[in-house]
Amino acid sequence: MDISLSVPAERERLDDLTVAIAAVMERHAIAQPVIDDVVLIAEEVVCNAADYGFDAGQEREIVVAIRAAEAALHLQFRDNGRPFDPLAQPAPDLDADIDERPVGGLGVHLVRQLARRVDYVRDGAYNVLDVTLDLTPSETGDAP
Amino acid sequence: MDISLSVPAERERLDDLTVAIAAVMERHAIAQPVIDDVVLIAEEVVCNAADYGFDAGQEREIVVAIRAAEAALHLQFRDNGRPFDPLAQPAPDLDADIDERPVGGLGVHLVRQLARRVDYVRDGAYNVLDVTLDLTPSETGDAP
Amino acid sequence: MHLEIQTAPRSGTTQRVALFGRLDTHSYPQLDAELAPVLDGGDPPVMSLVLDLAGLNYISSAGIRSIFKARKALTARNGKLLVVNPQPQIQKVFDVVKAVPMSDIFTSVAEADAYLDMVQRKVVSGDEDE
Amino acid sequence: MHLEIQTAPRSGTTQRVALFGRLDTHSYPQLDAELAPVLDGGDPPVMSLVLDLAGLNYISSAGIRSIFKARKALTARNGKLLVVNPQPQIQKVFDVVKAVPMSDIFTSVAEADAYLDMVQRKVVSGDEDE
Ligand SMILES: Nc1ncnc2c1ncn2[C@@H]1O[C@H](COP(=O)(O)OP(=O)(O)O)[C@@H](O)[C@H]1O
Ligand SMILES: Nc1ncnc2c1ncn2[C@@H]1O[C@H](COP(=O)(O)OP(=O)(O)O)[C@@H](O)[C@H]1O
Repeated sequence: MDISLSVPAERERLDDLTVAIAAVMERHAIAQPVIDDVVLIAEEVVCNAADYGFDAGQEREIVVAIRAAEAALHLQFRDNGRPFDPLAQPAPDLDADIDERPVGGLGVHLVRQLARRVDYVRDGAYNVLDVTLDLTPSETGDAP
Repeated sequence: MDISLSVPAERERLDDLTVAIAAVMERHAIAQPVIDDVVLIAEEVVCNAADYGFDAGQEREIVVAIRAAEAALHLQFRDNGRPFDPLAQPAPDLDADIDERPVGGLGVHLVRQLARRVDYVRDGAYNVLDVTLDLTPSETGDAP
Repeated sequence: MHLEIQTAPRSGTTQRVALFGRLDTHSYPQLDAELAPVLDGGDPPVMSLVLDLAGLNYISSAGIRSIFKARKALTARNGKLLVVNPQPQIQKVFDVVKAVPMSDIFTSVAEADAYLDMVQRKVVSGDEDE
Repeated sequence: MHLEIQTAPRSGTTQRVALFGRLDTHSYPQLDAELAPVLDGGDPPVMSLVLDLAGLNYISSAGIRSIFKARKALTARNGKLLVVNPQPQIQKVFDVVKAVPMSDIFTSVAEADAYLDMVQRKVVSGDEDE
């Protein structure tokens, strides 16, 4: 599996992206819980880029690359939005009284928790977010 | 619908591409015969690029962009293979005695016949093939 | 293909709402709209909202936010939000963001009803803990 | 999920082969391999190959090439390749590339069999046109 998909960074394009990603992962017999995690991560990252990443009128693009290798699934998100390092965000205080907690601010936390590993770099005009997830050994990622 | 997908230009990657394309078109309620045509066109173009387009060892990439607009579906194929203009190929002589005809040479012809329109340009290091297909009016290409 | 919501007839101060499909960035406004009258109150106001998630296949942070908002509206008037039968993906997301206390998650509607009955009896007989 | 091939027991000099799924750039070698012994002959050699395409959903130029090759091998020994029940996508591709003469395409196996019987009778009674 070695495919990359690109859409305008707008909420309306999210489902084209996730439907395509899910279809490819199904073809490679990736387990449903992993597909769910990937779709969730894509939703969080793409919606954040769409909501916060761009000035009005700016050309907005986001690319997701998926690669399976060994027992890992590698996702890379690349967008041309304003510099944003999600790893520099403070984690939400989940141990605070549940009724006092803010209702939002959970997306970045979810991405970090579901992934085995997340790396961020700013590469020229691009935010590049590398997200690695675990695959069980039976998910080869190399369908016939 | 406005998505582009990129894979290494190798036969083994063809199905990832077509499965993803088909899933997106299904989401937009594109009719099955149109999906079949798009998958067929993708197979012909990608296999030709994989088989004839590259020197051994060359980095090989092919990108397919899909956009629906008005009553048309626009496909664009872009590869970094050797310059090849399919529109400059002579059409196969289909009226020759069927038993005398060569068994191959039908891929490019199929692409040209199934499309409403095909345009080719060489853009720097890239072959760019624009293929337009008809959509019936009910296929909006703009799923919710 | 997205979110379907079934709101049961109200039973006393308890309201049951069943969700099917996907609760995500596209569909959460649908849930917010459906829950608005429930959370607004009525006379007497709804005190227990039971969310039946057996048919929900997927939730994202946008969906969590909606449930969280509902929970806050209820706890502000000493009401309760209970969650029934979350599927594995939902449970996992709930766990990661601690969206609902473990003690408010039940594996069946019957179990949630029994719990609410018990709380109700405590209130009526005046021996509630707090 | 790709191509499935069912080769019926041979009946005289007629061989029926049914295809299911997709005949494309990945699966055509499977068909070539399955047809090789049929086209090689046997004693007496197969003279009529009936391809039942009712279950075939998709064909590309690679699949056409395989069928074309089979047709050539048969006509070289005055044999015939008949096609039965092509689905719309298949028929459309056949039409575009003129893969098989219209007169060799039938809408049912029974129709193809009746045609072969008729040809057979002509051959036996010696009044074939050519
Ligand atoms: N791509 C981005 N560009 C700029 N700011 C962002 C981006 N993504 C997230 N943020 C900021 O980080 C905050 C936390 O995001 P998140 O954890 O997804 O929660 P929420 O979207 O609910 O606020 C956002 O409120 C926003 O201020
Ligand atoms: N991308 C390409 N680069 C270079 N040559 C090509 C390319 N695509 C097709 N060709 C040439 O055009 C010919 C016709 O292609 P096609 O119609 O697909 O039939 P076939 O692949 O069966 O030969 C090929 O045999 C090849 O020589």
